[in-house]
Amino acid sequence: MKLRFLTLLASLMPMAAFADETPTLNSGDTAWMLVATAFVMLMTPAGLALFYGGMTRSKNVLNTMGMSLIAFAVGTLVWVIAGYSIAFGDGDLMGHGKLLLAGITHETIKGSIPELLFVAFQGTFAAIAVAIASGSMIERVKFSTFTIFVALWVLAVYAPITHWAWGGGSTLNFGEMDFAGGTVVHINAGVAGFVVAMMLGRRKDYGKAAIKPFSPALTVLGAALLWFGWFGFNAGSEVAADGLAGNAFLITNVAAALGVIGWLVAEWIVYKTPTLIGGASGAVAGLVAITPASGSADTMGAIIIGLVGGIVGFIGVAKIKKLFSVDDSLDAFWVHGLVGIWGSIATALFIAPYLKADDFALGGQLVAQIKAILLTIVYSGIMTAIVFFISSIVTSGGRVDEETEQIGLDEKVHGEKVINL
Amino acid sequence: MKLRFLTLLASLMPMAAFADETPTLNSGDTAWMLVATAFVMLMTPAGLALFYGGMTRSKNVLNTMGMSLIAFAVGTLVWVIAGYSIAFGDGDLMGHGKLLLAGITHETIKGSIPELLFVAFQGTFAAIAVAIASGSMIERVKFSTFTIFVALWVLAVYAPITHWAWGGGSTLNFGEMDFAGGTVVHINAGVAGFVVAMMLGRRKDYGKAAIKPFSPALTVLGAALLWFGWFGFNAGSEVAADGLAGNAFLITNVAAALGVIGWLVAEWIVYKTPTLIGGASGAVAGLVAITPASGSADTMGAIIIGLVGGIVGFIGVAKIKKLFSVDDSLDAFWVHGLVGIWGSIATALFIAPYLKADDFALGGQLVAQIKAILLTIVYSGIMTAIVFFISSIVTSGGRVDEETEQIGLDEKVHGEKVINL
Amino acid sequence: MKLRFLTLLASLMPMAAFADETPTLNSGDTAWMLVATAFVMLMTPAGLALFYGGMTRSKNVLNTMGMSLIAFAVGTLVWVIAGYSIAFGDGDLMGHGKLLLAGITHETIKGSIPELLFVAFQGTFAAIAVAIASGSMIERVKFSTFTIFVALWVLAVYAPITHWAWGGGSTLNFGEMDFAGGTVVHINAGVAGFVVAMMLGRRKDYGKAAIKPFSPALTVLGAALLWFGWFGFNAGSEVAADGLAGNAFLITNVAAALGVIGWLVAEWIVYKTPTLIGGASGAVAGLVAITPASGSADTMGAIIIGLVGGIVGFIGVAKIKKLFSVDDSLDAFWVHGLVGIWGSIATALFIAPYLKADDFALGGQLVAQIKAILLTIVYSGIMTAIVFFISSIVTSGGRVDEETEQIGLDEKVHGEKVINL
Amino acid sequence: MKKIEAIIKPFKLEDVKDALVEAGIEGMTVSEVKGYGRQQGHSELYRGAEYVVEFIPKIKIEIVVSTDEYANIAINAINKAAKTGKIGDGKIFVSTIDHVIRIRTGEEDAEAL
Amino acid sequence: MKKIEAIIKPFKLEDVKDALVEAGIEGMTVSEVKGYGRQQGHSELYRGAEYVVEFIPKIKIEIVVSTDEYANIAINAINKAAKTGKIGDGKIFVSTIDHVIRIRTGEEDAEAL
Amino acid sequence: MKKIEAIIKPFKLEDVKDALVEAGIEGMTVSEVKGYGRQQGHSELYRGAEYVVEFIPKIKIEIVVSTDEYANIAINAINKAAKTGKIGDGKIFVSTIDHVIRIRTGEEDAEAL
Ligand SMILES: Nc1ncnc2c1ncn2[C@@H]1O[C@H](COP(=O)(O)OP(=O)(O)O)[C@@H](O)[C@H]1O
Ligand SMILES: Nc1ncnc2c1ncn2[C@@H]1O[C@H](COP(=O)(O)OP(=O)(O)O)[C@@H](O)[C@H]1O
Ligand SMILES: Nc1ncnc2c1ncn2[C@@H]1O[C@H](COP(=O)(O)OP(=O)(O)O)[C@@H](O)[C@H]1O
Repeated sequence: MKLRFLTLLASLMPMAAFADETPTLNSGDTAWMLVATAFVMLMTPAGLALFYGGMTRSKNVLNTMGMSLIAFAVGTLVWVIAGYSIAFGDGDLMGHGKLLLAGITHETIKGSIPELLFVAFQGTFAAIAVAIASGSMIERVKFSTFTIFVALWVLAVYAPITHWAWGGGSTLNFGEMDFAGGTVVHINAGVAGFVVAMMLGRRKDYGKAAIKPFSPALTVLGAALLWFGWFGFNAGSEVAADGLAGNAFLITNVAAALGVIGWLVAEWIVYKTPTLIGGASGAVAGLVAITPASGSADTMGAIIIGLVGGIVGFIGVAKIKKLFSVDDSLDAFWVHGLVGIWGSIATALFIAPYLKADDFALGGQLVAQIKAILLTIVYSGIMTAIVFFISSIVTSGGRVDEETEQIGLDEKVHGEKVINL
Repeated sequence: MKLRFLTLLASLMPMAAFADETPTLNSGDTAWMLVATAFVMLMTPAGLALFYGGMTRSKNVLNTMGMSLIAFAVGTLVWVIAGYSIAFGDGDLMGHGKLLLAGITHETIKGSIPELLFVAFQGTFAAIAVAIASGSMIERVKFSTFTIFVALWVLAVYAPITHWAWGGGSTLNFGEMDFAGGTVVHINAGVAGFVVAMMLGRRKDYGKAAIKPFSPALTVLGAALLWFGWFGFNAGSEVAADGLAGNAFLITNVAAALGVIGWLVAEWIVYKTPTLIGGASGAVAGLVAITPASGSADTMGAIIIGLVGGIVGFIGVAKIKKLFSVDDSLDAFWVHGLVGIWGSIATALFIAPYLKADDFALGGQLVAQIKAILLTIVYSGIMTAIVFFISSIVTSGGRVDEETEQIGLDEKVHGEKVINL
Repeated sequence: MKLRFLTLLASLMPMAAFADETPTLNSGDTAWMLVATAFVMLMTPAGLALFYGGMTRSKNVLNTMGMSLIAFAVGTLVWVIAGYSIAFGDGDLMGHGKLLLAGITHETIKGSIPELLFVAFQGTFAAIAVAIASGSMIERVKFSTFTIFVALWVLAVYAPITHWAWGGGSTLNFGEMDFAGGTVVHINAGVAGFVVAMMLGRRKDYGKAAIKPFSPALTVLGAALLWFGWFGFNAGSEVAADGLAGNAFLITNVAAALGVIGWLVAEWIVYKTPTLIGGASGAVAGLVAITPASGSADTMGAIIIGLVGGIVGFIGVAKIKKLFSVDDSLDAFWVHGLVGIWGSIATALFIAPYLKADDFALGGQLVAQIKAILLTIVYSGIMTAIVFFISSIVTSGGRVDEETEQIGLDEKVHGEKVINL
Repeated sequence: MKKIEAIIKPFKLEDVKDALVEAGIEGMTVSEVKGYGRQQGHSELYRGAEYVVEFIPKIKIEIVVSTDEYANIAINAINKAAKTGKIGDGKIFVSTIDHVIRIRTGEEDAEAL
Repeated sequence: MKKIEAIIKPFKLEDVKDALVEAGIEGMTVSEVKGYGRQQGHSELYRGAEYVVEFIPKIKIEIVVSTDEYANIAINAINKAAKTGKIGDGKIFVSTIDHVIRIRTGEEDAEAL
Repeated sequence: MKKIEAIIKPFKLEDVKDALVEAGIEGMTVSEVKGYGRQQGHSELYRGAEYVVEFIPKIKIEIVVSTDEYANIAINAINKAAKTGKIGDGKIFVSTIDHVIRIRTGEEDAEAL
């Protein structure tokens, strides 16, 4: 998010708008943010639902997609009720004062756009964060447990972390650079997924039976929609249609492309088999990596960040994951958490010369990045465990029974089949 | 549509642009409307095609998708030839004077955007309206009959109703609030579908054989694309990138989310089985419900409108529908007509305090809403029957032969199969 | 592309912006171009991947989709490294001076938008061009060969042709009208595909076994996404949110609709069977046809251009193709090359009265169009052959072995299956 | 014991199943197959190319019964329910089964059916 | 030679295959079928409508063995591995095969297995 | 009457069908099956995980003929057309059919074929 972020960079024209005493609406900026919000919305019930659904076994595809859908629905609801207030209300450790968007009308301006639009934009971030985490829990978590979890997690985990990074809190803000949510969204969601995967335990046949993805074609389509939506995510985080948004757009695209290349080349070297799920995952890894840097890197930086992002993602999933016994089913931690950490570090390393503040100090910035990463890991790790524990209690256990797991959640929980030929 | 609609609300800044003697183009508004039009376009050949196609039996999926495609193609053609002239030309009961867009050049401005863009925007509404109605006719209507029907219906049913609501007609405008087409598009299309379903008769095996949807996954993807496109539909109906558009965007999102929740909770209570088709249908129901209110409600209003919309949709489809013997195959009437009526009434009930005119009178407004609903039901009901009758005559009967119905329209009409493994 | 194109038309307001000494950023134009670029991006890894993937046999669908994905990834990389410099750098026969976007910062303006955004926008054109050509090579080309080919082709074929048409070269610019890339993208890609298909040879069972498309439903979805993205392609080529963009948007939509109608009617007359793949192909044909004319035609012109485009596409694929022995597998030449030629000629024939320059001379313009077409055919034909030859050498042959072709590239090359039930 | 294998038109499955159940046959196993025979497949289009689909979707029903009597009952039920009189109605094949076991209980032969 | 056809629950396939291989049976052919029997299908929902899925997914395993002894080994292996004790565990049918040929080599009967 | 069941490689279906038709066999029923045997499945990748696909796609062709002579003709035709000489070419099983009925006409046995 620009507001916080820019203080780290050389002064930029559009800052003027934010500094202005009586902010006025800019129709070009508003036009862009209307679209950017729609783009990010699409990422959850379409992009992620397909990306994840395509990698799930055919007996659980609908349940996996359903988690993205319900994450967006419930996430949106709790966001407007209290999440936005916690994240962007006044206060240091926690915001307040905007419950149910109190006091905001269609004429309230934030920066140069309507604040209600800003509410909607930020709400799509909350929803996708928890939906990303669902990838670690598939094929065994109860639908009811996950639904409760969504509500609690957005309020207790996502909103506070957002408040510290972007919302005005100062004690827990270390001056880290996180333009579009590398720490706030990706590391946070990856850690949350990992913790829940540990608590849930492994799928009965994990590591035993071959787990065949329903359809890599859906995964590719999902990744393409995520890529598309990510332009709203990253370039939209500028909250204006200006030169920095253009920069963010281009480098987002470049990093995604290099993520594809990085993952496929790694696969090709290791297995001689470049897979489509690999290409799709590489795109997402490249995008995760560039997210915090999308307001500050240049093209050359994006090439490196994306390429390494793709390779790190592959190594995480194909090698490091095996050292752990945790069944992080769709690799939310490896693709979002681990790669997110790379992205956050890289943000300090690869700043465009034309965007670097004169007094920029690499050492100090690296410390800030690491502090923010650690805070996120610790806070998200502990609080996620607590809210998932509560969610399980409320629904008498967070895991479906064995028969349901065996036969599939689509049939047993939803009474449906992903495809009837 | 803003122009008509705003007269009911407290005066709003952007009105200035409309009142202005020599309208000038605003690039921000134009940028938004270029996008909004593309969004609404996507709803028909992608969103609705998948939403409906996923619920059709595998032997008829392509035919169902083909109806959305041809609705958009033929609808677009007749719209630029004569539909726009009837809807937005001068005149009281019927517009005229803009056949083939006579007199409109790239420099003609409407409000603050090019009129040619406004033509395109409104054309996408006409096309989706008739495509929605196709959901009632699937698995038995002739492709040729439907093609003729599209042309006639857009001209004889959709365009006049639009003219009365938004196009400048006065005798048949009751001062109803319909920001984005709750009455014009949804009630209208729902009634049209129902009437044609009655005329066509039921599918041979309706109520006998199990009718398994081809793929709920496609239905979810379709619903997500509809949701995405609906931002263009509702926030685009402001025809400007301003605070009211931001308001419309946020509450559209909230109502859709609540529609999902409403439908799933209702299913869970009644059947203990939250389905994906239910979640997808709930999103659409929430969106239908908020459509007329998207220029006037606030967040709290949207929560109620969407939640009740989802529940009403479920009750319509699962309970009330059974009282009728009409085979409204994909429930166009229940999800668009019935929920549309709820939305239209709710529009008068839930107006944001900051948008309510000082002299707003609930009683009078409710009467206006009901008058508009009744006019739409009666006019659409009768004229749809007439144009469908004509379409059937022209194509020697509107229904495919028994063998085609049994074997499937995909194979017999199109010579194709939805999936070749 | 507007800059070149407009010199042929009556003077238009927005030119001012381009003529201006110190260009300033317009937030409305920038908002539109951020979106237009995202739209065109979506066309390759989603639109084309599905459009082509749906028509491929089930054993090769992922490989086909993978070619679109890698085309976008590698195309994007070489574009920012050197392609943009060749296409839009200074110079007559070839541009130079912008390797790795040297000298461009977030504050550099092109027209009224950030140049970095312009780089991204144009890069999506390069990527889709080479992805279109992949349609001629499917089910037999090596993935590695194609990857090398993408890089070489973008640099040696696409970038120079773009430079002559839009980038500032003068010797090889004949004053042709090509607003959005009818010659630059479509004829170019169609010819390239044809040449590679000739060099590769036919698939072993081409003309022998029935080649069943995996899923026409995916093809329809792909076409809908292409249609959606094409608004960015055509109306985005105005590089501004103004009246001409509105005009381009509307006529793009109309031509696509008429393409659907043209192809389906032709199929219906010849085979009595309107297919979904036909409808989807017709949409693409209509869009290809209007591309060069999208900055200059009016609605009536678009109706004719689109309708004839659909019919020409059908005749090309169903009749003329049979006269050749070349296995242009997914008809890249017939749908993009042949229809592109029709579109280029039609651009001179159907200019809106309100856009025609006073001194417009049809004869001279037709000669210019034909010269540009011929230059593209000859240059693309020869250079494509050279770069494909090099790509084959580098990868020890451009074609997979017989067993791989028989069993399918998905399993043998990627180790994956399009669908696991 | 006898095994009856019937190849029928797909849309007749419901009718045949109902007829069998009515006739007292309460177990069967069905699968999707493709048939080649006198019945001509329809032709499909793929852009310009027309091709004939030679293999036509059919359903195979397998029923194992304990006695010849039951076999006749099953055959009659299928015969009646599956018949349309048009080419492609399908065939019934009868063969001998030596032994049957019900996995759940270990029951054998007639008792297992 | 004997042919053993077993109808089993899909999720038991891996176990049954392992049991067979362990018992020395090294060739088999499986297919997806749908079964109708005592086991009640679950009911599915489609918007308002509820319908019972009468045909339940099953797996059919076919094994041809050269001797009655091998047949018994196979039957025992299947019986043990496929049993859950709940309705719908499936059935095993044994019949006689007159002749076997291995296409690759032209070997016949016992040698072909 | 004899029933010939052949398990073949999928891409050989067209050739085998042509060979059978040429040899005068005009009816057959085919289905998709998966085979387990000596032929090793390829390995597939799923992100980091590699797994071997043990069940390999095969096609099963079933042909019922009236005489042993026809059976031999069919077997020869299949043998020739399906052979690649590589592991996994498949097997042919021959068994006895007691009775055949053509549903359309009620014709029986040899006449029904
Ligand atoms: N000799 C045969 N062996 C196995 N199946 C056969 C044989 N002949 C026909 N069939 C099956 O029966 C189906 C119907 O046969 P067909 O000749 O088309 O019509 P009819 O049953 O009316 O004579 C075929 O599609 C095929 O599945
Ligand atoms: N008479 C039969 N002929 C062929 N298949 C049968 C027969 N009876 C049962 N089956 C198959 O066996 C499966 C299991 O039978 P079912 O009666 O449900 O349970 P159980 O095997 O426990 O008795 C059925 O789904 C069906 O596929
Ligand atoms: N004993 C058996 N019973 C049933 N099917 C078998 C048997 N052995 C092999 N098959 C089938 O034949 C196919 C080919 O067998 P395999 O051992 O792989 O090679 P080959 O036929 O060359 O000996 C297998 O995939 C399986 O479908």
